[in-house]
Amino acid sequence: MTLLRAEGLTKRFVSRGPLGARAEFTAVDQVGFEVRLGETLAVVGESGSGKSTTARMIAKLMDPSGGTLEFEGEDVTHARGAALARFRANVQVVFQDPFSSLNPRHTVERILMAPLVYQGLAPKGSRREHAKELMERVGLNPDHSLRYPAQFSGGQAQRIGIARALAVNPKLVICDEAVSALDVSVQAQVIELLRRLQRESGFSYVFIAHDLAVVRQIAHRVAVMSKGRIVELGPAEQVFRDPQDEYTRTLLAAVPRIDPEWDRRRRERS
Amino acid sequence: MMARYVIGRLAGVVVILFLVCLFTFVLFFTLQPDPAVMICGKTCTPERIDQIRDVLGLNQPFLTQFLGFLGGIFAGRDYGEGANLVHCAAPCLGYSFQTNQSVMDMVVERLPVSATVAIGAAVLWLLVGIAAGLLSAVKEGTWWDRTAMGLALGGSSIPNYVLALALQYVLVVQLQVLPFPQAVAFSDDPVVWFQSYLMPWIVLATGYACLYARLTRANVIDTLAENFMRTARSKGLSPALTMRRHALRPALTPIATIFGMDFAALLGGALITETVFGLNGVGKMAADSIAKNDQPVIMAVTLLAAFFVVIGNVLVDLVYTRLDPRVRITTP
Amino acid sequence: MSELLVVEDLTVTFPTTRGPVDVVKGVSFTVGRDETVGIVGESGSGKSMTSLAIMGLLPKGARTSGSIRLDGAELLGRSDRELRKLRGDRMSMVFQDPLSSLNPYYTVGLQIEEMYRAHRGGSRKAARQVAVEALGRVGLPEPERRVNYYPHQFSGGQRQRVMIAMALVCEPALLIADEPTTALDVTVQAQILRLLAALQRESGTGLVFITHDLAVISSIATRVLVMRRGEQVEYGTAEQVFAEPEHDYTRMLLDSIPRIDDEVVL
Amino acid sequence: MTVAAHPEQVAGGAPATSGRRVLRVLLRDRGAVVSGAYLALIVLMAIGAPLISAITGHGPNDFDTAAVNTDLGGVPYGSLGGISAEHLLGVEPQNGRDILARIAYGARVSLIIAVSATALTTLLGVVLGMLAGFYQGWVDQVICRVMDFLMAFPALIFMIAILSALPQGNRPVLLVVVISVFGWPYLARVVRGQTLTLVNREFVEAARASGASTGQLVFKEILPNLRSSLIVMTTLAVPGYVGTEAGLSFLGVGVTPPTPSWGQMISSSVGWYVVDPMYFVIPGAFLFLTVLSLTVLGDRIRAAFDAGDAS
Amino acid sequence: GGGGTAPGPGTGTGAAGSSAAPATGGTVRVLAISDFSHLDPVRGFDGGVNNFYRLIYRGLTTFGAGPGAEGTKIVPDLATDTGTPSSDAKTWTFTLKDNLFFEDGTPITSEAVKFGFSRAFDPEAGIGSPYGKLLLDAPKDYKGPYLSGDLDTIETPDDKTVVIHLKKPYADFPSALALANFTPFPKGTGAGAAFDTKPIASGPYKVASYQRNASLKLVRNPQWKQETDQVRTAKPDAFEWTFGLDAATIDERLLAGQGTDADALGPSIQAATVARVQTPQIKARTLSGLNGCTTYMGLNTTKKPLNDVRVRQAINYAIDKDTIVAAMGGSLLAQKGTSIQPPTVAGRVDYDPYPHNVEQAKKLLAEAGLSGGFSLTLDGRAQPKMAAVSVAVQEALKQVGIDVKINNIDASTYYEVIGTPAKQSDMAVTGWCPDWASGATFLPPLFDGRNITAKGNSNLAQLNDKAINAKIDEIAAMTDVEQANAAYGELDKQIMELAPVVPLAYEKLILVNGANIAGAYQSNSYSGGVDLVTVGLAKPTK
Ligand SMILES: Nc1ncnc2c1ncn2[C@@H]1O[C@H](COP(=O)(O)OP(=O)(O)OP(=O)(O)O)[C@@H](O)[C@H]1O
Ligand SMILES: Nc1ncnc2c1ncn2[C@@H]1O[C@H](COP(=O)(O)OP(=O)(O)OP(=O)(O)O)[C@@H](O)[C@H]1O
Ligand SMILES: [Mg+2]
Ligand SMILES: [Mg+2]
Ligand code: NI
Repeated sequence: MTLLRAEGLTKRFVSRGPLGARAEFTAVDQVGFEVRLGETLAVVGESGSGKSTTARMIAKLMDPSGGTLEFEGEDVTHARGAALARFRANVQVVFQDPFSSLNPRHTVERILMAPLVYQGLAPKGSRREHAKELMERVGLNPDHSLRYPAQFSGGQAQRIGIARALAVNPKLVICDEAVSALDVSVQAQVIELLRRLQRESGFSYVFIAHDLAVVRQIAHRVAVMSKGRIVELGPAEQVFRDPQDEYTRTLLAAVPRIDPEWDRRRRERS
Repeated sequence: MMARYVIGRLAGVVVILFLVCLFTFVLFFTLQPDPAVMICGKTCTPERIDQIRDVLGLNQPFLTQFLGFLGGIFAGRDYGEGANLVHCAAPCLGYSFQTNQSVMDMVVERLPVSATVAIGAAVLWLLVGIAAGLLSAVKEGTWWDRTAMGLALGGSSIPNYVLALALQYVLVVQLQVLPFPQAVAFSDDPVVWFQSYLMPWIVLATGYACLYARLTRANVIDTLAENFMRTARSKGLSPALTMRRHALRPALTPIATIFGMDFAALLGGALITETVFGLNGVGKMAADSIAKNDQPVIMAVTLLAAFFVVIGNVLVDLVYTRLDPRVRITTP
Repeated sequence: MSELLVVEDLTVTFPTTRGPVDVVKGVSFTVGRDETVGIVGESGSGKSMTSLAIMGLLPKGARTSGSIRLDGAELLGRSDRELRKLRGDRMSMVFQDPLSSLNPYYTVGLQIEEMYRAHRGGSRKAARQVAVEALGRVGLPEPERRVNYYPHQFSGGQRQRVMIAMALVCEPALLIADEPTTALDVTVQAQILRLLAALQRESGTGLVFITHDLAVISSIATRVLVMRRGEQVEYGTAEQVFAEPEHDYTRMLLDSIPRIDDEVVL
Repeated sequence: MTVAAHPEQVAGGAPATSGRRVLRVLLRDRGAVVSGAYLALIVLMAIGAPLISAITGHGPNDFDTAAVNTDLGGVPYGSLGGISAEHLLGVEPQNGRDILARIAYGARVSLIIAVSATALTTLLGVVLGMLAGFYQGWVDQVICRVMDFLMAFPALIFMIAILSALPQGNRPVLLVVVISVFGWPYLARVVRGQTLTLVNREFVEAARASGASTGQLVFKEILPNLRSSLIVMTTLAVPGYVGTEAGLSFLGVGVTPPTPSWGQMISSSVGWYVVDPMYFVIPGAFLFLTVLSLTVLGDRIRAAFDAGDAS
Repeated sequence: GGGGTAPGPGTGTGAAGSSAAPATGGTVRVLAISDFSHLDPVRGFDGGVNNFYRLIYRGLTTFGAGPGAEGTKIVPDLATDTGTPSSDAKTWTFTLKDNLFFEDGTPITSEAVKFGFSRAFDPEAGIGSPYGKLLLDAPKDYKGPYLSGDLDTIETPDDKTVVIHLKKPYADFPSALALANFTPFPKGTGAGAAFDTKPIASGPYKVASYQRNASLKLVRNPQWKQETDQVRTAKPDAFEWTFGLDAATIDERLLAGQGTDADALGPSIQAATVARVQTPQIKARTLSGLNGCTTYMGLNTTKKPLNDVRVRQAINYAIDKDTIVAAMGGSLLAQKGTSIQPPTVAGRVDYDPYPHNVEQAKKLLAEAGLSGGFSLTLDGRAQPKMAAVSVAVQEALKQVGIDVKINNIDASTYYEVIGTPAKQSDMAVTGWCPDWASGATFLPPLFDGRNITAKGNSNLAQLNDKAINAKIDEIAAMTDVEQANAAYGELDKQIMELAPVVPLAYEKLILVNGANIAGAYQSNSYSGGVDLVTVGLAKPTK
């Protein structure tokens, strides 16, 4: 079943040159895809190719310059009021810049509870416990629930963002570089968490990432973006095994690998 | 888009000024604190009051008076009849009930004084306020910070009037480092001119400087905690540049807002300071006209002050979009 | 290989309501000229704090002990004034969170220029030219136009590249890069790594490279420092650390690397 | 559902609820305690004014011509403005009214007016300013034009005109209302400006994605970030409004004499600054200390909340 | 001719400042709070401006120059004597002196007198003293020379003779003529507001420069001849006013007396400054005396229970005048009020009908059946001194169980409110100054029941007592001014028996003059201000 469908999404930015010259820039150009219930759609691609912009549009944080957006079969392109609230309850976002997306004046506890409070969920009493539980889930020390964002490391802040998105049992989580600042072991934990939630509660993900290895692990389908367009979209296996587009192929070729010789030696030692 | 925005705002200014006129007129018309009685003084008879009202045009219906006033501004108007007829050219604000002077002339004569007071004080309070606030923020928690901020609080608790008199007593009477302020033009004697305006500047600037110092401090402290300040320091910029460019700019946005409002309001006259120091500015004119119920002058002062404040606000909004690139102009 | 940077027994302490907490505990390592030292480790293990300590930019209230020597001169305990001359010129840093680390009130052009001019002087125009070139070098399309953009007009990866361009503009002797390529796709990442390598070759820049991407480390670092909970758990040449890790944590880390070639079961 | 052991091992028990924790922090802070005590004292003084009068035997309006020298324009006898065992804080020149009694009674009027006017302007200024900055578009237009309109009036002139037209009624309430109506746009414009900057911040977007309603975005996400300016502007508004009340009272539209208020005391003292400086110093000091205490306490409360887990 | 009786207690204490006689030359400076209302004498009308008018204008008669009663005496000015009345005092004939010229060289003729007098009828200009229109006979719809032409009821048989016809007999006409309303001007001049900025002088000085609300400079008028003038000595070469100064600042400058402030005069100092003038050096240059006005509280006799004479008397007894004096700045700035007329008025009888007596007041209230107390509203002016007086009244009446509510009114609308019977409350505090020192301009305006008007009313008590009205008419008909003045003294007593007002205080002035000022004394005709026509500098610098 299709959870979310985007069609012809376009975003143009207007900027001004030094002489007041008006310049238009199409950041996202006629992008269309769908996300099915319980699946992970990974979006990979060039830096600056419009991934975050697309994510913002499908999260309804930015109005598209063109195109339509459907959620659970309902057109939400111009949703307002109750329809928008319903959409928000089901779609959560993890932002690319961890610190900027956390209110510097709120404690972690408050940040984590914000979605619950805003959506009027859960009784007040259990919220604090809930916050601590969320922190534990993403590998943070729950004793730090009264700290402010500035007192955390980059990776910790990113995990706060993830925990926040998971606070309300959404149907769709849009993860914009959600695990990029995590070391591999924590990353593995978080990815495992996401996958378990998908298995158990049927979460869907739009997973934007650069780390193709991670994408490989988590994605059902992969969309490859370049210069504002989707150049390739298909099942993960197929895209990784048999890339059709030139850009995809370049991308896959550029993935850095650890010297296999070192790997082998280590394996032997242990 | 910018041009359209500005034009739209200016149209708004006209509407607001019109409303201010109307409201003021209605207020004084309905309140009926009869200026004729004031002029008539003692041994006054009802006939004489009536006669004075007639001369001043107060016996006419509201609309006639209001339209006459508006007409005067845009097209000029005639007063009196026969040999007494005078034409008041546009923009005509009428004649003072008390002194018969053309209100426009009065305003034109006094505005430079108020502007001098306002500009001098503004320079002073911006320099002192922002510098003190910045220094306090950088030295947060030190004795300097505590002393400066304590002084700033104290300074804003002292009424201007007290400060003015005390300053005059100390500097002029006791220490004799300054003369009593005199009405001297800059071209006549720059030194005396400066000495005469120094105290008004200081008095007027004190309250604002205190507010600005505290605001600057609070905002700079907030900004210093931002990550981009760390970046600025990592670049090895001079502390002056780091502070001026990176810390002050975000802190200045609220200050720019209130500065626009404060300064514009001051052009409409600093009532108390001008009175204490005998400066013949718009503020003193306002005080006198209120005390004497001189309606044409009150109208003029109101309009003048309104004009500056509204224009000031437009400028503030324009500056704002410049100060923070993330803020986009919203067209009306 | 003469030593550019020597860090000895570095400890960083934060006061908290529950008493002081050491977030970096006795870390030691050296960086030679045109050498790359990779720092990897757990999230929150003190990597960023270590680099901030070197730059002398720790948050207010943090205390340090140990020794940090750049070109043989002790940095700890030096006045901000003296450090200022070194920062940006002799040592530069790429910060982890680019959006909040760039001043939203100014164009990126100005932010690069001012750094260049603070150390090299020259006219605004010349500095502008340098900025455009720097942006071009890190692979930003249309640098002439983008130089007038404000930070919020860039994508995450582009901002990261702006940060790198800025750090490199004075060709520092020591570059500390705190997760500089996390938001970059692999092709751009490769371009940046090549750029850094070239710089190292040309001006002998010493590089401290913090990342989670062990593959990247393995390809560029000569020595690797592994951190966990503020402690240094392993320090050695890349080959040694990757091929013969001493510590369980390092092994665990290496074992959990996701591999693109692995079979995945979803 | 626990994923992993805590990567960090910063020890410590469970944190207390923030309210109690803040209180504990405050109680350990000397500045906060002293300020709090002073404010409590003032409030007690205001409430217990009749008691003070009863104890000292001087009502706020009792003339004591024996305490002043009417041959010298009414200067109080004795040094320091007539401070004596009889009149603990001295007497007013001319009529010899007891300053202590007037300070105590004056605290009622001044504090009620200044504090409630501050509260009301802050409320109006913050709510309307944030809405304007947040919505932009026509909401902004409407609010901004109303602000322009209100600010365009030379406030004092119009307060006089309006107050003299209004029925006598309950003066303090009228004063508060009129002062606030003319006062809020000043704050609102600052708030609006800062809100304009903050709406575009990413954390606001994040909150929006979390499903925050407009009100929640505005008041829960943006408002805390305006705190610094707000604290400064509101604490400094208090002495400002004490002054405004005094000015209006002097122009005959404020509280009617003989009701004492600090502002009136200060403004009637100005002429006496050389002959009887204590007449100004005493009410001035009370006002200054009140504002200082409010500021210090405000600062410390904020610091205590901010301290979070670390200090 | 008119004249005055002995000065009351505390009147002008003689010359102060330098004991030397004023020398010729120099500039006398005057520090002033506000500008003159008008330079045109038919427009302006108040103590301060009249004193100044005498420097630039001359009339047929004027007040004498000297301290005490000398200053209220009527003496000839342009005329050779104080006029010759017809037997019914309805027609007055004056002869002009020789050698009189306006500043532009035009001779001052009977035509100029007629023209100047007729200007009072101009609807726009004639807003000053009302005496021209009240006294001079004129056609009913006469609207001044600019609109209606010559005023033919004033005869000018030749250049030197003026015959003036009055509406009704008026024995005190020479006194009225001393007011600036009756200033001659060259025929045809002064239309519009011309004289308000550049008047034509007939006195010893003329206007050299005038900046509204800022400064006014007078220099000698060469056309004025000392030998034609017995009153003005005109010693200084120039006068210079600085307007718009703050009262406290003026006090400070006068006390400091730095630089040119040594040549300065100023208004009365404030109560707060009084204690500082007690040093011998400053005291030596201080003048203190009455300003010739009475501060009183009107009791609205149309309101209950003030319509009961016993209540009004009780209030008179209850008020503690000492506290009133204290409120007005102490004994140096005010004196207890007893009778309605102040001590400077000719024919006034010094008596105290209602000495402070709380018991007596309570007794009277009990008789009126009001021992249980009641409340009254007092209209008070929102101005520090007046507010203090209101509070003092409130405190005093509290002692006898009267609860006074103060209705604080903005100074700019105060007179409108209390002068409108429909808006007036139970009581109001205000003051009255006579136009010249006689009961004629004091008691009738305040107590003639037929003068009560719906607007601009000055009979605050709204007293309309047949006996008093009759008495007023009787005195007005007297042709002997001294006899009339004495009769006003008795009328004062008669009115106070009805207690329609409470005389609170007689206001005093304390003038601190610059150290170089010589020949200064307070003029009882000009509200106790320093007589400008005789003052000068001891050592003129230039
Ligand atoms: N102001 C502070 N007060 C208290 N603790 C802090 C503060 N800032 C950082 N920390 C703690 O210091 C530890 C080290 O942080 P640091 O930023 O160096 O981690 P990191 O290794 O860079 O992690 P990441 O890879 O997630 O960026 C973290 O546990 C963090 O919570
Ligand atoms: N506010 C803006 N004004 C102008 N251009 C913008 C704005 N925001 C984004 N862009 C441009 O849109 C393009 C797409 O940006 P976007 O953030 O979507 O890229 P991305 O795919 O997320 O890249 P990355 O992987 O580097 O984060 C970029 O070239 C960027 O410069
Ligand atoms: Mg992105
Ligand atoms: Mg880090
Ligand atoms: Ni008078």
